[in-house]
Amino acid sequence: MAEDKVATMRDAVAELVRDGDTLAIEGFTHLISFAAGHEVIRQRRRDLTLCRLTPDVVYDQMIGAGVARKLVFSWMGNPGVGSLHAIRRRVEHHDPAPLELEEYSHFGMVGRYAAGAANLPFWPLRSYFETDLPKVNPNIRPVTSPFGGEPVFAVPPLRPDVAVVHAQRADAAGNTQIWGLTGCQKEAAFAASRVIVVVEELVASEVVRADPNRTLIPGIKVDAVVVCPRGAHPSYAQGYYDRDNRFYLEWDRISRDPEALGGWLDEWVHGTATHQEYVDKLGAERWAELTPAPALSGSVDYGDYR
Amino acid sequence: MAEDKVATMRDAVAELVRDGDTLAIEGFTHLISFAAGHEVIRQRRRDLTLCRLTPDVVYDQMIGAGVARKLVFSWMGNPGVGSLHAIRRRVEHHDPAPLELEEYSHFGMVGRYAAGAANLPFWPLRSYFETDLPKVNPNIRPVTSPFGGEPVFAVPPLRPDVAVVHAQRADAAGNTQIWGLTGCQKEAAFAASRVIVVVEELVASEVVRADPNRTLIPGIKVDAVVVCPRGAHPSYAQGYYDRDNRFYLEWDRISRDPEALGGWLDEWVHGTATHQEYVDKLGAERWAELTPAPALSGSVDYGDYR
Amino acid sequence: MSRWSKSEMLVVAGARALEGRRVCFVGIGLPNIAVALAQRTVAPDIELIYESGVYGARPARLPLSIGDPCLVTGATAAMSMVELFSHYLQGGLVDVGFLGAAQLDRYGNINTTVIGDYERPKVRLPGSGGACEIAINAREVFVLMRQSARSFVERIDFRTSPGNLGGAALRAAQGWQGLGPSVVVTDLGRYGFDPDTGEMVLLAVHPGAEVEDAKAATGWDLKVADDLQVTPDPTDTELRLIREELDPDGVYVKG
Amino acid sequence: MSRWSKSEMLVVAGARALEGRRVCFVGIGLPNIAVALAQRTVAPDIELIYESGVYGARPARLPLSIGDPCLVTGATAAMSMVELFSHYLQGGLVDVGFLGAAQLDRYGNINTTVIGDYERPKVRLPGSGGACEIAINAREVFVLMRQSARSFVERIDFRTSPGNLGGAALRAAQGWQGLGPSVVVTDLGRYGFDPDTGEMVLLAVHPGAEVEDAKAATGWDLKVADDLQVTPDPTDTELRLIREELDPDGVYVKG
Repeated sequence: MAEDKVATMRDAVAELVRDGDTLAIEGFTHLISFAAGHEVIRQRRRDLTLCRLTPDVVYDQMIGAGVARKLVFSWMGNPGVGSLHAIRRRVEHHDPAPLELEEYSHFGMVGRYAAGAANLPFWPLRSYFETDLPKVNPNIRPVTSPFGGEPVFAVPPLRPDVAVVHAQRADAAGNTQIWGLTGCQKEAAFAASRVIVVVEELVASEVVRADPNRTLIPGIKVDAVVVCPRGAHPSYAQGYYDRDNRFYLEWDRISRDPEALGGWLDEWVHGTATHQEYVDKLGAERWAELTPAPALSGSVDYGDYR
Repeated sequence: MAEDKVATMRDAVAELVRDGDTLAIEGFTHLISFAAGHEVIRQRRRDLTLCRLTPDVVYDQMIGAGVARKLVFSWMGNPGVGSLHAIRRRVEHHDPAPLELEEYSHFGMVGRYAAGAANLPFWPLRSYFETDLPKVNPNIRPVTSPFGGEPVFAVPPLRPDVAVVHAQRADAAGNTQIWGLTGCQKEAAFAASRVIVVVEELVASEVVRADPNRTLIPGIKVDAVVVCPRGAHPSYAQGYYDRDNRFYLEWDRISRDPEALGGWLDEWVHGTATHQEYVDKLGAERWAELTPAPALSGSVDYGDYR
Repeated sequence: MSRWSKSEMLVVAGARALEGRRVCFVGIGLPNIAVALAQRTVAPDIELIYESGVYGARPARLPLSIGDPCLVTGATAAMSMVELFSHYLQGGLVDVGFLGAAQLDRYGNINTTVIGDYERPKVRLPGSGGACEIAINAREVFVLMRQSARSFVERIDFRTSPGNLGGAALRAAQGWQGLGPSVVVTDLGRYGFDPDTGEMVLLAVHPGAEVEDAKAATGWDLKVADDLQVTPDPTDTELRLIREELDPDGVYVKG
Repeated sequence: MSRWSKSEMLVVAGARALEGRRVCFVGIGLPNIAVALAQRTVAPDIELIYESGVYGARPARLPLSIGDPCLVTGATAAMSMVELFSHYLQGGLVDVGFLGAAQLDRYGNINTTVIGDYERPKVRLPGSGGACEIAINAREVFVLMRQSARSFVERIDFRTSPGNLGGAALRAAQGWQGLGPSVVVTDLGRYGFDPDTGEMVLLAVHPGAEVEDAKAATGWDLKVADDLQVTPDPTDTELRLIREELDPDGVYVKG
């Protein structure tokens, strides 16, 4: 029998995320585990190094709540809306404290996770030529091809202590499937020492095994499976619910004002014991608006070979 | 309207495969385009450099037929059976002529295609340490990490003139989907200058678009789509037909004897004008034996977002 | 149709520049609506690629971000970001990379990182995202932005994405597959680059704008083409598509 | 059950060695049937990984090759070979790599490339396949092979896959995650490696074989453990599984 790794979000974060950790909650617009971010805030973790290609609203919330001392990233903004004001206050005005930044391009961050996943000492890429990025980040270095001497750039592996991946489904052993945008979640999970998978649905092992090409992360890399439907809100889960753009717009107003931000955290994070309370608080009408009509992939035949 | 790239195998090979080309017919046990190999033999191409991780029966046939001057590979055998005798005769006895070999490990070959696909001057990997492979292949070279100086090995990009990929299905524009073992077909196709996709089924564009995560190769990389059901025999197509192990066993006997090999080529390749004739010649009973029962993947929901 | 806004003109001119292009890498913001318009007018066969991991998107609504679920449903391919950046972009399949800029210099070098000093910036901008590698690896780069003396500057504060570096010959000497910026479209006009010097040249002013407006909104001594054109007015079809289909709420083109 | 063949004993001893192991990288040939037997006996939870691109295979029949379709149907994951080799093997997830060998030396260094000279070989063998990287990156390496003075040799003709190099300390000095060969199972006995010298040591002889048989089938002066064991006989269950379920036609275990 495969190990049962199902845990509550509270227990998973309590056990696996520690003060001072390097934490990656990944997902490019899609499948961002806000629920895990909120639990990290609830448990008042401190001195985290947060990694993410696109520190968006979830990291603005976490950094606004004071969990982090450093941010490793490649694009910092509220996508389609504007700025992340809690982060900007710390960077521009050291308010309430400075925030250390380590900055790459997207491909650089992707390459860092890929090098971590592949246990390579560096990842080569054709980027950064003639830019100022290597000047401000000593982790972006030239490397020369042993075939003809052509120069490219290299980034070092990124090996988070913990990676959190939200997914449509997994089995109890942590075998995880995602469809739609898969971002760099696979690389982040393989690169990490500990992995929390958060799912819309817990499914039988047979459901995963019926379509092995759809598996993104094998259970052997996973430490905890948290069943948390709608745990990606206001981000989205392809086929389950839409991105809540209204929230992204509202966040712009909230995060401009430290007091409003504190009030929001008190009400929506500290004021809810679990993500289910947060979901209920949003209300059935909001969820109805966010639910798409079906668009099925169709089935393929793997063949039964005996 | 997307371009229609559907062509006959005869036309695709005539137009896209040229004497002296570097040709990769890829597929790890699964989806090996024997039909394309046979057409290359029929059209009597010469001086090819053949690339493949596992030169198996199809390359033994092609090399036995005299189309190649060089082989780039990582494991040479008749999988589960034994040796490739036509190739061995050329290597061990220069009979009827020497065959140039360029040899890697599997990960080295995979890395070469990956570097070609990614337009990188080299691919780093933790292999080859303390082995004799770098001594006999100057294309396996050490490279030093710019982060701490750790040594790893590197292989150069492999950019075939032509890659042939057999797939379960594609649309007329060449957007191609595969399930089951995907080997290094994606990397080989992206690395190649010209790509021939050979399919079990031509499907409407909507079928591909209903499951975008299943797409392996986009039409923009594809020059010709050849509709050739059962074109992978005696290799297999997951969900369509099984590997014909009887043939692999028979090949051992055939390829041990140059005359038997010549006779087989006369009968089954030169003696058939198209792959359909070859399929018919095998007979309905053989095909019935090779047909698996269904095992469906199930469908997932992408959601209709308007 | 009613008279158009400067932003509408910017989007229309951006869309028209895509005529004949095959694969376009779509950035966040204005490029998003410009390519949607191009797909419905001058470039019906254009394949849209997004750094989020989508190739051949056919969005049923105007995507609100480059990671919108409507980009995936019905797309040709969805893939990991490592595959998108390595096989598609670095692999050389992208004809046009569409970028925005906070600051642009005369050679098309782009800053989207900071205004002011890097360590203690006056304004912390989003950073590169995929722009740095798009600028190096896409065959051509189109820049779409609102123009002012604060955005068209003599000296950018940070080089996030290389344009023509310090002149035309320099990029060629690097041996990159990307040929560099070829088109800049602003709310005032359309620009190309001098093949000899690599410097930006005003090719066309939009209706209602004058050369002097463009010069006033440029922080260096702007070169103007001898045969300066006036951009043809937005057509009724273009305006109807923007207003009724693509941006009925005026999110993109209010300005 | 009837008396067993030497090949049956080899498979049984190979299977037993997998007890307590979690993730096993399965090579072509004999390892294939040994892991299938282990999965049904001492290691029911073992996850099988194949270089063809499968993790967590649950084959419904004995696969005839490492790329058999029965390995994919019902598996946990099917993936590209680049992912398998980089994330799973090089990434450090493989506990045991199961290899065969044409020639093996006293330090467990493996030749599967050529017999004779590389440029003009007497016998051209298959080459590395994934063996070279398995030997370097799998935590442990098990070797399964038929033993003779031609296969257990003083000096291998080509080093395809590193064992303990020239001694135990040398591999550790390389800093590889792979600890090297730990088990060699042949048709005559089971071997381990001396932790100080890195040299192979006969730990157990199979029933019916004598130490002298093993020494005669070894091209160097073979070390024998002080507490030499005799491998327990194959059980009825093991033999029934091999004969009735796994290899009814005797393809693997005829010898």
